[in-house]
Amino acid sequence: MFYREAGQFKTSYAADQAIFPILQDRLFVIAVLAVAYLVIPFISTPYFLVTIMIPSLIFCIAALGLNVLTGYAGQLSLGTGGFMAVGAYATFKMTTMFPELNIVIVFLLSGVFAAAVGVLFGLPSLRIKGFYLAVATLAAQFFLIWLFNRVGWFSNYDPSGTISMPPRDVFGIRVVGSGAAPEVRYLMVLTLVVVFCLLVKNLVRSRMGRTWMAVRDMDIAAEIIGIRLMWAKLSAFAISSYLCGVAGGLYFAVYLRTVETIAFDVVLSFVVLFMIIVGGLGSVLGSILGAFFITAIPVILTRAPHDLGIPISVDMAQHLEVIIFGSLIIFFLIVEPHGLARLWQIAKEKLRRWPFPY
Amino acid sequence: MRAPATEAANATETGKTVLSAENISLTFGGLKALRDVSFDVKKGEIRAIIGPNGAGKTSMLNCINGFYHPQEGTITFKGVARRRARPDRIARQGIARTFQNVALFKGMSTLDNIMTGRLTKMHTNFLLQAIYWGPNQREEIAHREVCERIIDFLEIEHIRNTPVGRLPYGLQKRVELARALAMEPDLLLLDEPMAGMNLEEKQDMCRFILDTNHQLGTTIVLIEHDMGVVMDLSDRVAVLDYGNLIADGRPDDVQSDQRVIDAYLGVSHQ
Amino acid sequence: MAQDVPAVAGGEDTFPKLLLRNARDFTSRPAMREKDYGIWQSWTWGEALEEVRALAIGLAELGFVRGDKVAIIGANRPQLYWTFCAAQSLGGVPVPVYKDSVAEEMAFVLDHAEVRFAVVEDQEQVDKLLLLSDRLPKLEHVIYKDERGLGDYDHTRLHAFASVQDAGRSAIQKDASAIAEWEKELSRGGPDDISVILYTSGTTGQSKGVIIGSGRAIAAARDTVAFDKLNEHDEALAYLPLAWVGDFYLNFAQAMVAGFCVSCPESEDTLLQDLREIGPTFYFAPPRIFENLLTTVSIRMEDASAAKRRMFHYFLGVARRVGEDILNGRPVPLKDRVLYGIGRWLVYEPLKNVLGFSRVRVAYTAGEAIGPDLFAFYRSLGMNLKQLYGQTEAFLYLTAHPDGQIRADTVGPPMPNVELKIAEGGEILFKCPGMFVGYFRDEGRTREVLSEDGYVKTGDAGFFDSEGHLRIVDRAKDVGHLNDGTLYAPKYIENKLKFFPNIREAVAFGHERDFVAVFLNIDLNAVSYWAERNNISYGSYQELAANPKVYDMIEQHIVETNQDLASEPEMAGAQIHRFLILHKELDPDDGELTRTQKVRRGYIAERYQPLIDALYSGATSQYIETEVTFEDGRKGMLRADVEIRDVKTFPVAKQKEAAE
Amino acid sequence: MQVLFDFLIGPFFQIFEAPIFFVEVVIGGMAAGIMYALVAIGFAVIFKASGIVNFAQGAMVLFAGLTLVGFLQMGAPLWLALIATVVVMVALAYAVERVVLGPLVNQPLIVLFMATIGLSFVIEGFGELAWGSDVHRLDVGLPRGSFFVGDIMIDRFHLVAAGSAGALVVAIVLFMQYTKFGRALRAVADDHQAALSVGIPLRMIWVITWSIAGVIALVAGVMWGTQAGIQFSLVLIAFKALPVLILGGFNSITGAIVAGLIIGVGETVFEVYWGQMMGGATENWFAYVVAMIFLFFRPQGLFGERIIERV
Repeated sequence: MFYREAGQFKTSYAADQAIFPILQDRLFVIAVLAVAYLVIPFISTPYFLVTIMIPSLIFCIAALGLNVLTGYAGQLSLGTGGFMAVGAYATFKMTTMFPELNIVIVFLLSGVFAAAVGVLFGLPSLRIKGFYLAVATLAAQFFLIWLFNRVGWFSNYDPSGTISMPPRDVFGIRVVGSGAAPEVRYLMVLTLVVVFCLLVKNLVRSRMGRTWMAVRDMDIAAEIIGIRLMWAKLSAFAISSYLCGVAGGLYFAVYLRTVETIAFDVVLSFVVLFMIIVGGLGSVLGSILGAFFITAIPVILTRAPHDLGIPISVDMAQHLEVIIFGSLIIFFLIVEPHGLARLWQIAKEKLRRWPFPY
Repeated sequence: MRAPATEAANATETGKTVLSAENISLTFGGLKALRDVSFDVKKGEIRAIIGPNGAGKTSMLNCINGFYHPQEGTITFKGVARRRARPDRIARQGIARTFQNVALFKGMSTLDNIMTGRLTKMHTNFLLQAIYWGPNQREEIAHREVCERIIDFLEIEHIRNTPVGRLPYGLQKRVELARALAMEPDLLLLDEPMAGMNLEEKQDMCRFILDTNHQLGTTIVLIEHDMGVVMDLSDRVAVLDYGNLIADGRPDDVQSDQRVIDAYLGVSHQ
Repeated sequence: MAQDVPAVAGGEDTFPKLLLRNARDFTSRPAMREKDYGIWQSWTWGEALEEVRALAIGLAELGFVRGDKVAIIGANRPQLYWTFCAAQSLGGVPVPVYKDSVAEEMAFVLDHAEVRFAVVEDQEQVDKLLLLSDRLPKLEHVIYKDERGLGDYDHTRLHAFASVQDAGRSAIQKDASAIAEWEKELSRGGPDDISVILYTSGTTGQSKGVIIGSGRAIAAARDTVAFDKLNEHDEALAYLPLAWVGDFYLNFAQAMVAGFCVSCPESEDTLLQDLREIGPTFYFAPPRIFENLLTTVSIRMEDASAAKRRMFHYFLGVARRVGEDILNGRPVPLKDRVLYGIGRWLVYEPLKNVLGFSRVRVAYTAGEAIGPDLFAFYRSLGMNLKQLYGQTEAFLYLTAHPDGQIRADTVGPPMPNVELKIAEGGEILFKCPGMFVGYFRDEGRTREVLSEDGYVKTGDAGFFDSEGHLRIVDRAKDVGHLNDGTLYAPKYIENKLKFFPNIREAVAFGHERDFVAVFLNIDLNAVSYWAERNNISYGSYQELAANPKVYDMIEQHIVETNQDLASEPEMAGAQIHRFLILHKELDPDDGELTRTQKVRRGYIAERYQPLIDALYSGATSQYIETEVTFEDGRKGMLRADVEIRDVKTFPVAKQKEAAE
Repeated sequence: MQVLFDFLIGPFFQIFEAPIFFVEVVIGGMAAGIMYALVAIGFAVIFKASGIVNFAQGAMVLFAGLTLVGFLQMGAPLWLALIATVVVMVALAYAVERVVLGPLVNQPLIVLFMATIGLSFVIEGFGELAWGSDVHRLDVGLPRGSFFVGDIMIDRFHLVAAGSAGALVVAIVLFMQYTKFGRALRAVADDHQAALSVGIPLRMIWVITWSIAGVIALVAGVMWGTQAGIQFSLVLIAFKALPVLILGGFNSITGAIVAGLIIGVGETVFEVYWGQMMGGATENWFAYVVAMIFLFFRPQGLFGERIIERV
């Protein structure tokens, strides 16, 4: 009912292939960004920023990464946690080795290490598919965690294997470490998310994205149109792990600030997997929605009871949380396998056709 | 005023050989799918392979585009002999194909499916793709234009943005052909392009195959059960039976060939 | 709008000259668009000039000379529009032909117009022409736009549009003076050139080639462009048949004068989609199309959720109640204003958007009478829909609604510079700027239509109402008189009746009788729906038609009609005194209707003689046997006692109250 | 140089120096392997019948264990608790079929796999919700302590574990061979039409398979519980069953056992002789890495059928 598409015709392929071909959508996105940048940092409490916004945004990047691999290229991975860990430890090592290096650059570089590792553990995907591959990626998960846990060098020989983020400034502003204002951290992460969303969106609507989707939908057909499966799959692993790596770095440096390897165990892999299932496989929007949804749920579940004044023990809440998590996954797989993103799509179509049903 | 098909045929008979398969033998475990089959395809002709079910027609195509690697015999394409080449290599050399049961990318729209046919011809690196604007966009648009020509050629404008999964079978086949054409192949393999189509759809498909051959000058090898179609379309017909090549020549000659008749009667009960 | 001053005041007297002007004044503004290869391919006026020039010079290369006729056959395509202009620029005459006309017809037109060239859209047309080639000795060159499937045709007399243009371009390449040459040739053109010959499929006999002079055509176009304040920022969608005066007028003449952009849809099946994408600001459609749109709207709404449906109909109700008034700036209670505001946001704007009417500034309908409800529906949505009345011989516009004085039941006052007068017997005569020069190679019939004082006979009967709006009554030849001499126009009455959804067909009688009486057919869908809601059970059309409740309802309608007629002094005398509902639906299979669903008054009159007698004998019912043909072709006898009713009539209103 | 020696040669010296110890290590590994096998068999059964990789098997082990403990804590005698637990597991199987498998029936297997991931969360959360999440001791009176064969010390419990695993396999094999259901199951494994022709509705078959898997889970639960106590870590330990399956090939029960043993022994030996040098706890990943490398060369596993792709 908000759409006025009459007269919005395309006279060039460039316009026709735009990310948001419809004027109203462009306006909406601009509005959202405006709110994210100009309103949220100033009206919301530090608690809200730190417990919801920052982690959600960080997970956006991780989900984006996994979605590239699983949603677009169709390669199921349970190694996300491991790849995020690579990013985290890379960040830690780099910033402790070269304190002068701009932290943003550090984040971006740490992704590169993750990408390399990702490609290594992606090799099996050349021979195996689906569930088998999932198990192979578990190898990455468990091996990497073990590695960082056991090899002191990674944690600068901290007895407990814990790493914590030293403070770093960008242009004289404290962005990470003790004394970094939540607003600043939020804005930095937000910017990274916006950038990566754009980049990934561009990738998936270009040759690379089509290559991945072709492999996902039918690898045999992909081969006969000249796609090199190896190249396609490994590129997906590389880019996916890169994003997970960056996310891992942020997860450690901006969100937790002090982590033990356990923070990156297999549960994290599942959480991210859930994000893209609930959010929507093969959809950038889905990654974002899923990330916020899954991050928000625990917070809400833990707060809701006492906000509603229902007496409920903490671990009771935890169990409920776990159950609701699982149920959501099943629910979405059954009801809307394409997740929140699809629901959004449907709603949008309804508005476009309004007042008609079809 | 339309040039009679025979003329076109004569014109192409003289064309030089694009692909030749010599003494191809293919076996799965014990089962012999192809027994010492030899045949060639000349430039610009429409070449039909016919034969009863399980005669090894599809296996032949699979050998040509590299799914199967015949134990014996060599396939020479554009003068280059090859053994054990991967399908994607062969695709890049200029052989495209469609499948008996459509092999489209179900998750993508018609347009994207056709665009995948251009993948091997796109070259911007992934960084440029991530940035999109600039070289990548120019490339995207250039190839989109090619695909739009093909869409127009096969008259599928109205389904341009429909996910192929939702299309009726007949149209899916057409989209698959479109994807193959997008590869601008020198040799096009069609595996039963008209299977499961109604009469009208068949006529359309015939028209498209002929137009492809006449206007784009694409060399075509096709497997088809509908005899009428084969006889109208093809310049030369090869007949397989139980993995053996039992006849090869102009449609009318083949039609009257005793062994062919036997072969068909022989399997009529199947 | 400063920009359109030149458009109105410029001195150009041929279309090619206008093209030059547009290319100069609106160089980079869009002139034409076509949905092709998935996007709207566009040409600016500058590019359009280049295309036309290349084509013209190419044609000249083929030996096209002043006075040559070129047939233009096909759907709305930029290339074909350019052909008009290219031909005119060489002093040639474009002759558009209906693309779906049968070979016979086409042969006649092409032969009669002595065309040497034909520019056609695609293989289909080429094949048609090749078929006729031996009957068209004068036809030398056939140029086709769409090369598909024509690859291996013999090209001695066949040319691809592109190749002709290329010839032209290379000629320019060879020697640039070619352009100057062409412009010189172009400038030789003047107001007395024939700008187009439009063949009208006359209701009787062979079709006539209406000659439109270029000076007059442009003069007429200028008036209307000024009248509706059209300018180069407007958008129009070209989907009407090329050969129809309307298309040439709206999408060529007016576009040339005003410099607005004309867009060509991808194909007939994508028309609605394309309409929606373009969202024209200037739109013309015959009532039929508006009717179909409304039907699809209601059908699609049927599948909506109950709540949504209620909302939808509620707000349409609001619009029907106050929409017109609000748009015409009449006082409306605040509550309604607010409601209308909400409705605009919830229903009207979205609806217009889905239909593609969001941006419409001026919309016209013409051709046949439009139902008041239908008309009101679009008006009340806030769409500036108007009616016009015109003719090929007049180069379209004779009358039209000025903004602000819109009435469903009139076609508006005469356009500026148009002289109208009503001959005794009610026939409308006109003199106007765009008036035709004559019928091509047909002196005889030209003389027929011209009155001795130089007016053109329209063949339509009508009258001016108290506000000076013209009302079309009927074809002049059908207009009759009651015995007391009052004017009686069957079609006029029938239309009024047919605007009631419940009435499918009406056949009025009264010529040389004492009063008007009518046969009716009820609309089975509408009435059966009504019957359900009023739980009336029935087995067949015949049963339903004979139902007294139905009679009551229909009687109501007729009473309303009489009221309406009474308010029009000229018509008041011809109110309906008696009516009956026929026991069967009028049916082409029984020869009662033409295949195009027009009633055959004469045949019906003799077939139902007894009923007519009964109508005038004062009987209240009449037994009749009718032979009918069933779908499967079997014949059968239908017997019925048909009820006949008298209807209340009204005294002639002195002067009519404000238009509502 | 020294490093190379330590890695490539050193350990073997150690082995030859203390063969007894080595044997004990191997036996310990076998014991662990049998445990993995117990879980793996659960996977295998379901996979055989429906092609579904039931990720929730681990959670079912935990759940079964918790339920048993729960009943015991309620003071139910062992036999009753066991029966009750079996009943619960069957009920669970039924519920799963109704709620999860039924609606997802024609979905690609990978979707079902993900669904079972969700399922494992639900089951696990539910179990802990019902029975509490702290570690439960489980003692169903299985023999503890150890005895010597020659110089080799053997843990009685390990024998029991081995015995029950063997028994389980035999039971399943018999079931498959000699019962109508069993035949149906095998039929399903081949193709669903065949299954229907046997005259048993597909959904019924699924319920049964899942029930069997439930029972297996119970046994596994008892074993693990007795050894390590019932706790969340069971779910993670169940992860180990995945590489085992891959090694063994999904639909082969013998494969599961053999692979279980290989992995068990492999990781224990590796940990004891090599792991120390690498900081220990190598058993966390050994199994997966082995599986991964193995998959690379033989995607269909030790005993699985070759995967042929039709065009």
